Amino acid sequence: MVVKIKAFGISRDIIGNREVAFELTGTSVGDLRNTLATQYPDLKKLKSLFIAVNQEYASDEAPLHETDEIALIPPVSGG
Amino acid sequence: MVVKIKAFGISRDIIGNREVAFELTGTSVGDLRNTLATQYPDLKKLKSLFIAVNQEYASDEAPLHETDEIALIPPVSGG
Amino acid sequence: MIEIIDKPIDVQKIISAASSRSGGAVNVFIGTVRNQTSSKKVTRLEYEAYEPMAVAEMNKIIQQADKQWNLTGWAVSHRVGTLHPGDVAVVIALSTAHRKESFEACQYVIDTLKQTVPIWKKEFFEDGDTCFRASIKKRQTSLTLLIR
Amino acid sequence: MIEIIDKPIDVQKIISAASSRSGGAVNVFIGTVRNQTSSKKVTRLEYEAYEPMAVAEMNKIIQQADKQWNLTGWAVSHRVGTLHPGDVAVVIALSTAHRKESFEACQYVIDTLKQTVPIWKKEFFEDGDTCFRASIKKRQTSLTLLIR
Repeated sequence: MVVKIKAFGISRDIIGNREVAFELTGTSVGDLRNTLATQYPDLKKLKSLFIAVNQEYASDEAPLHETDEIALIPPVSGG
Repeated sequence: MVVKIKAFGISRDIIGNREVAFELTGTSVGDLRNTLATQYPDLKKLKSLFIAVNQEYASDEAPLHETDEIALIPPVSGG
Repeated sequence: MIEIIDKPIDVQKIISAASSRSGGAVNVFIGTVRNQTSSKKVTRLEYEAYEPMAVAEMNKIIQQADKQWNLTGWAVSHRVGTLHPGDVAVVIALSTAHRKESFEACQYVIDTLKQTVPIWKKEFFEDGDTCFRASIKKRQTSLTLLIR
Repeated sequence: MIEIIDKPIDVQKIISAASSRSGGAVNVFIGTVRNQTSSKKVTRLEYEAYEPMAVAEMNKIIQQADKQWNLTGWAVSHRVGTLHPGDVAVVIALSTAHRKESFEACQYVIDTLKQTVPIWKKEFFEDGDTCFRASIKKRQTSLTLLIR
């Protein structure tokens, strides 16, 4: 399926875009994480990379759907 | 000697005056404390009563002079 | 700056006075008059200070906090006179390089101020009672009513 | 109120929004931009937020603080966009009945905000370097320079 991903902070700089569409093999957040790591190896250099689904932090087991709002959350640094 | 005493908070209400002159038998803060307790027994009902000399908290051993600025400091409640 | 004033405290002025370009964190404590004390309704308070000594004691507290937490800025303002529920009685603003220190220092300053700075509040209740807060030993509360 | 804004934060407005007649204590944390990070001079910062999620996460933090410390009022404002040294990046104001709770709750909120709320700051240094704060594993700092 095709998913759209928002990228923030340093993950946006690594991916080179604020938003990318992505052909995903698999159906879970973990599958997405693996595909991303292959395509953008620099993501593995991050201290952490959370994936939010519909504006909530999601675990690797969480399922993904084409209509989900998906976002990459590298280490936050607000405040 | 004659000392002048400023009274604040509830100690002013007990003494009935913002400032009193006082014939003191003795020469120390402790002597003053005893004389006050005899003259104004309600002072003994206070949780604490510090005596400040020249705007510093003074111990009972501290000596007193006629020119000192003496103040009664009942339990404070600022803030 | 340290001030005792008989007009409303300008909170923003106190915060600005404490802010600093080398500090990244400002902690501010604002003490306001509550409309209730132990289930009795407060109508107003009267704060009085032994002013020169109160300023000197606040200064000592700030010096101590600076020694311990390395303040990059600070300001304290305490109001005296008649206050009503909702009014601001005290503002403490401190800045430090990092946030943890700003919290610790500010809590130290307000805790110590309440113990050592010669300022007193007299509470006036809806039912006509008055009392100097926490002045009387337990079992001696009758004095509260004696002294109006 | 919880807000993410791209203009200077009105600190007094945030404090007023958090104040309450039933609370006697307001604690305010103000995070400002420091002019220095680990000995390198900062010229400006850029903050970005994943806005709807950031607001939702701040809301969760406030709900948790309210459960734990019984807030009588609260307001949080985080700025985004370009900031310079001395500018206010975040203001958290919480009121509680007593002062100890106001300190604990405010410290909890800023500590948790820094861990969970999707906001990022990119630092711009005098020497031309940039970096996303704390994003990279140790021994991978070269990425900092790779990504400008």
